[in-house]
Amino acid sequence: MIPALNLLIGLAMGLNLVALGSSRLPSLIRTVSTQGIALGLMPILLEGNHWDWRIFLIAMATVAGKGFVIPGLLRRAMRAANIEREVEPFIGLMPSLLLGAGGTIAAVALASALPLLPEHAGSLLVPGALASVLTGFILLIGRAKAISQVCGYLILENGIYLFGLLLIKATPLLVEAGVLLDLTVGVFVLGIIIDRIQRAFDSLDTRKLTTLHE
Amino acid sequence: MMIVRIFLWVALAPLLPGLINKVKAWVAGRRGPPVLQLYYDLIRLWQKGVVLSTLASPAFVVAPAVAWVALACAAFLVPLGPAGAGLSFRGDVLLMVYLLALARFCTAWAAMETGSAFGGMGAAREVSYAVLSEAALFAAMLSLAVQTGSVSLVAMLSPTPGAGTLLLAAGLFIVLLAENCRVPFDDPNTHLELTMIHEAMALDHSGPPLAVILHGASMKLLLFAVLLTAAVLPLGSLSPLAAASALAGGVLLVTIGVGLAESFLARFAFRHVPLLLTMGILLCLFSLLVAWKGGAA
Amino acid sequence: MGTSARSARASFAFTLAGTLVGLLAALGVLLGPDDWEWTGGFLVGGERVHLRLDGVGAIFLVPVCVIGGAGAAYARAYWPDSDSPGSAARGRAWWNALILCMGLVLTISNGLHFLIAWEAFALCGYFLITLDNRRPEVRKAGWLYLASSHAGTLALMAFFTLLAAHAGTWELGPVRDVPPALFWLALFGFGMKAGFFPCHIWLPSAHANAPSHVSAVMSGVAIKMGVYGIVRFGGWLPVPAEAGQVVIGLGAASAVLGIAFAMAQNDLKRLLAYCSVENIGVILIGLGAALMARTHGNAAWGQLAIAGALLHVWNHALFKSLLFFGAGSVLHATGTREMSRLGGLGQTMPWTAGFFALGAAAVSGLPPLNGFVGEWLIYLGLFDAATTRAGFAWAVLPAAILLASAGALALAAFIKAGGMIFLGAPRTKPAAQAHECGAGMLAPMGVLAAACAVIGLAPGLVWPAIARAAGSWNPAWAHAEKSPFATLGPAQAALAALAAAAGFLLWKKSRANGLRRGLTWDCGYRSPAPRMQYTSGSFAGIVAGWFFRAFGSERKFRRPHGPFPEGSILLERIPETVLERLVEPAGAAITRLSHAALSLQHGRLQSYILYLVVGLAALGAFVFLEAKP
Amino acid sequence: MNALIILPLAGAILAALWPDNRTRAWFLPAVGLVHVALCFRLLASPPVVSPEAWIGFDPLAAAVLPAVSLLFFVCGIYAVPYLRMRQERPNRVFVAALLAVLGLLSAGHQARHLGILWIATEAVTLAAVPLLHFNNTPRAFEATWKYLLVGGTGIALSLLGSFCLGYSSLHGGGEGDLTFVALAAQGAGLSRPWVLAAWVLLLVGYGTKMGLAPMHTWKPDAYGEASGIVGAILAGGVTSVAFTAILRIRSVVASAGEGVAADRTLLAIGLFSMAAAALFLLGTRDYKRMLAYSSIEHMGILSIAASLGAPGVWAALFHVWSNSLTKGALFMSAGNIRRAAGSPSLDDVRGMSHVVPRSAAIFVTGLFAITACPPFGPFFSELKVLGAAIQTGHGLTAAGFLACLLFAFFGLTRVVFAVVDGRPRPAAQAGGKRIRESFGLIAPPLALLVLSLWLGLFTPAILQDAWTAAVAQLFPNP
Repeated sequence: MIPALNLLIGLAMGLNLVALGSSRLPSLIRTVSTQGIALGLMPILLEGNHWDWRIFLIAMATVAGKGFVIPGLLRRAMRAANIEREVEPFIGLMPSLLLGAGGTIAAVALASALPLLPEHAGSLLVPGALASVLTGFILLIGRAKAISQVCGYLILENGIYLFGLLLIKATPLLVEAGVLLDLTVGVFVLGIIIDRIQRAFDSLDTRKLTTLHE
Repeated sequence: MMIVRIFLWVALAPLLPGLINKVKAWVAGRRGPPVLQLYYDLIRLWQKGVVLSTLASPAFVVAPAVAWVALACAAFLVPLGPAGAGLSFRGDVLLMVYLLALARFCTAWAAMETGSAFGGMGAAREVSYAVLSEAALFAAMLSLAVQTGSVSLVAMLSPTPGAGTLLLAAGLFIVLLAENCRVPFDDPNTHLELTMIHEAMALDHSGPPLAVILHGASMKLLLFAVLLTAAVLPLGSLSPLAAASALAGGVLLVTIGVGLAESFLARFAFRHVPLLLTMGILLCLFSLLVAWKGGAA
Repeated sequence: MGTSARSARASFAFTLAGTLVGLLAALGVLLGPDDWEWTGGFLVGGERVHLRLDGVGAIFLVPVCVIGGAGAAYARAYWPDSDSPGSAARGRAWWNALILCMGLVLTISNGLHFLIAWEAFALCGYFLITLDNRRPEVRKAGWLYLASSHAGTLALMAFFTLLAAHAGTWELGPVRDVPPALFWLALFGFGMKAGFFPCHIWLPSAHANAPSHVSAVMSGVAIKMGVYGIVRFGGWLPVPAEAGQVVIGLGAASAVLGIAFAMAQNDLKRLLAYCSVENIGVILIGLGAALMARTHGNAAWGQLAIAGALLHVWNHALFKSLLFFGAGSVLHATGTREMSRLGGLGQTMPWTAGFFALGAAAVSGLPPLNGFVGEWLIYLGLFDAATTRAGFAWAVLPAAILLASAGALALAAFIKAGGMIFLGAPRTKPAAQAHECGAGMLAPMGVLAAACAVIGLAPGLVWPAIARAAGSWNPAWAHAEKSPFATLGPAQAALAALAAAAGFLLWKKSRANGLRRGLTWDCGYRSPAPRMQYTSGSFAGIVAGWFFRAFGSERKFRRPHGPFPEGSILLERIPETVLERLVEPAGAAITRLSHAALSLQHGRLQSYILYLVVGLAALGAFVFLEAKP
Repeated sequence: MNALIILPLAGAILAALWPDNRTRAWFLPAVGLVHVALCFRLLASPPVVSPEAWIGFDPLAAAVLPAVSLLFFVCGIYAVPYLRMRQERPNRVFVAALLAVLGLLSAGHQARHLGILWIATEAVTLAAVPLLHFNNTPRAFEATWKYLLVGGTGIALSLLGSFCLGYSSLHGGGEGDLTFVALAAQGAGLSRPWVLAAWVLLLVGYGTKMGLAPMHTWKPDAYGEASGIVGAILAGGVTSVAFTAILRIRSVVASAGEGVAADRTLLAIGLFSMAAAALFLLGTRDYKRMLAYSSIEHMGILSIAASLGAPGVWAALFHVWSNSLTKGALFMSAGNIRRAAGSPSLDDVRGMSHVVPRSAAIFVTGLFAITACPPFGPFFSELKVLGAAIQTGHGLTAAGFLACLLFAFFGLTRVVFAVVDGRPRPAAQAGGKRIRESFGLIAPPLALLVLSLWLGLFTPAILQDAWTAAVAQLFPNP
């Protein structure tokens, strides 16, 4: 089932570029949630023939969390702060696209330097993971709106999840632990919303979050 | 013996300024004041009353006395050829040099007492130039010590003349002129105040204290003359009589030399004074180096 | 008030008792044959407590106790609770702590505990200097002191750690198999405290701005702790071959430059502080000669040199504290330290003037006082070294000559100080209204002055102690040669007697001839005004001119010109050259760097994450480059 | 399974359910006391930990955890009067979160399994959020936001690193047993590229929590806005978890034969952190952010020490103790001063020794303690670090170390004396509240200083043995 898996990973990598290129928050969030669902399905594909409820559980949890819950929260936050677009990012859309593309190529190159187990040989897992991590960083560094940064963090985390799939058979616990990261994201978003409701912290523009400095 | 020595120093000292003035007058073709003029002055001053500045404290009168004692003791340490020194011990040379410093301290302190501008000026010049002349003096003493391998004046002042002797003589002569405020450093009988060093400090003194100061100055001159002579002439190798006469002759020579210098040289501008003194230091230093290297053989 | 008075009395009694005990212990060691030793039954910081007082330590302990007691007495009148509530009590506490810590520094013989006592002593000094921390200049001076002292302490941390690593134990004592280069580390670490040139940057401002009794103990005793360290480890460690020459060189430089700077000061206490730099230089010259002698077969002249250095430690402690007490009284009476605003205090404060004059004569190294005796020993060592004509001894020739001119400069500086402050006519109103300070301040000065005179007139008394110390510094010199003062002592006494007699007689004679009071004649000015007097600036003018380049003096001069000249100005400022030309620019550069660094902490989250990524990339590159081979 | 973890978590739940706002604060000292008692009992009689246990009070935990627990206990005592002063704020979440942090810290210190370690650290990060947010000001929110995002990124990277380490063990034929014992046992079997990748990622990840430059950026904001006790526990507890994590991982990497590279990286990042912290300290004008930079400096010291082999690690464990105790005192006294002055900035605070004399005195003493002035703990531990550097022939490292210490000293003294000395501003009293320096606010920091003093002068043998045992655990074959 490696080809099928690689298909999904390829899709995820494509979605990275879409995320980098999208200027409107709703599309960004949609991209992220799609990527989440794609990732969620992977463990099942990876297992395919013999059935393991734990793997299934992880998959479901991931699909639910990454695909629906968090995007939902993000949408709420967006509506609450009634913002639609990413305004003047620190790294423009075109540069970030190019960076992302370059990063993806570099990831493929770098991955070849790391030895793989026979059963993972030929899978795009490592390059995909690295590419997503890179994309996440680009978004985290390049975007001004808190929500887009959260999306960036989600993609970063998806990359790590992809990597985790290498270990899913051997040490499921570690991979399960990854779910905690979603919790972090949840805290971000709740934090934003709660604070948004508590005070008029408008536009979720992190450029306003620079009172603490030397 | 002791008495004779003291008599020599105290009684003969005032002769030197007189001689110098005679030489100057002779060169200038005048008759000039009698050789004993300073004696007359001293006697007259000793009987005069004292005018004391309202700002001055008793220290103003006491300081000259202390200075005189310091100079007398310094002279006491200097060996007179065959007669040796009144008191001689290891390191007495240092005591002698610092006794001169003590005298300087007292004169300068007294000069500051009256708060007169000239007092301050004279004191400032005296203590500042002393920095250079003391360095020169020490270099000279070091070279004598190195040359003779001893640190007590009696031994140091009977050197066997070496290559450095002439340099040493020249250096010491400059120091002598500077320390005794002779031309070209100062003009002892000018009264254009701005040019004075020693006189400026004595300006406000009168009566016995002034007499003591003048006598002390003459004693200092004699001291340096003896020092210079003994440092140059190999007195140790002569018979006592010859040595004594050689010493006397040397002192006379030095005195005449000073007189000639005063008649043929003009006073330097003050900014040139350090130059000349530095030259003195260098001369003494060279003699020191010669002694250091040459003696090694 | 009552309670504070009682506590003041109690603290004073405590101080006196402590210093007395210390003094007796020190004298006991110095006059007896063997050292005092005590080993505690418990560990501190994993090391057994071990105190030892040998000759060297005892020599330094004596001034600690003497000045400690005298200063405490002086402070009772100078810094009383009534004038400065709060800070007076704090001052007493820190004072006692300081004395105690210095005592410990001198007795502890374990590297770890030495570091502890050393730093504690340094901090006590800081809190004493900043007693009056409401004045910004005091805070500035205090911080400079603290910073330099900590730089020294860190060097000492390295030194003692290395020492312990090589010797295999923290216990201190003579060691043979350690690299001689360690000595340089010790020289720097202790030098920062000793304040020889150019490690003196903190010294002038700290000693000038501290309360005068603190200045006295800092200048008279505290900096000697640095000297102690150098002497101690110069004695215990195998020193490099050229150590002697280097130390002599440092000493000569400090002596001449220190006193030249002193000459140029207008602030009395700054003048005294710079003069301390000179005296440290004098001590180092002696020490350097001794080191040289020891590295070349324990020549006998080395003993004279080290003896002179140690004696000068005592002398400088005595007369410098005396002078600082005098300065304190002047400050107390007139409220200013600027000599150009003083003058004529001799009439209103005769006792202070007298004591100051004596101190001035002593610090100028004039016979028959103690200053001369110490320098005489050092000179004797240098001259003896010169007479050997040994090749390595060349360094003593310039040293002796520079020492001589430093002495002459000291004389000039103190004629200036004494003359400007106590002689002539008062230059300002406060100076005219000055009043003699009370017995509470005069008594300590009297004690110190007496000590100066005694050491000067009867140096034979102190020789055994000094010789004992020299012997314990270098066992090869333990068998003390007979006192070199045999003739000098009586000669000095005779000189004093003669001078007194002559002075008395001349005074009598002048009285007999008739003593008239009149205006200062001054070549016939009818009404000499105070403003006509020579000023401190013009007095120092000649010397300042010679050192103009070395000082990097700043000068502003507008000549009067034209038929109707308007005001002309001559301003001259002598900077603390090393500090303002070298250290402060470097500090400014580092500050700029730090502001550049802080501008990276600008609060933009995106960049923070960028730093993180950069860090990740850098570490990754580093690791894979490291790991490839 | 493990009382040290269960007890505080249970306490947290109980506190969360506790109805009364005033008495709830007492949970902190109470739980803290029991926790300390348990810790020291275990320290006195170390339990046997089976090698395959995932959580256990092993020598390394024994060497560090008691310090954290002690610090927490004292902070708990301080928290009572502190929270009484802050009656206006409901402290339900605060107290519960604080107790949870203690429990999770205990878990993190005792974690012998890569995954457990990561989970505990992550959970601590999350549990600390309400603590930072307690003051509920915009500044507090901003600080929290930065803490979360930077810290979260670091945490994510450390998970990635854990994956890499796990994969390297799989690649070396491991069965996916991720206890440190098993990983170390695999030794050279671990695949080198993966181990190195894992080392870098884990170092950066846990280094972010430790606050090593350049991952330190969240620290000044968080410490600057958090209240004194939170700062103390973050600086004394959370950082030490991250540090022990790095120590455990380093021993695995070393057993894989990459010890040299690991030590080099630790040394490099440590020196860099010290230098950066010294530069920041020279310029900062905020005495609470100053504490953050000082903490960065000390993390640098720790990682330098960790790179110096067995003696260095011993010194590092010593320094963990002295640093966290002393820092605690500094944070609390700084908190008192902050409240009295009404501003953390040098521009409008001075002469505090006349306003809050006791706190100012403690602040100054703490300053000298933390800058390695004898006879406090840090002096002895840093002397040990220096000794280790010299012993292992790292002369240049020693020199750089001392230089950084010197400049840090300049910066710290500059700030502290500007705060303490001088004439107090009238404005300062106006801005700040008139606080009574009650026993409850003074005794805890004082106690910490005394502890630091005692730690330095009379380092108890039991602790020294604990550190030695921990070193033996980390360097099985010297």
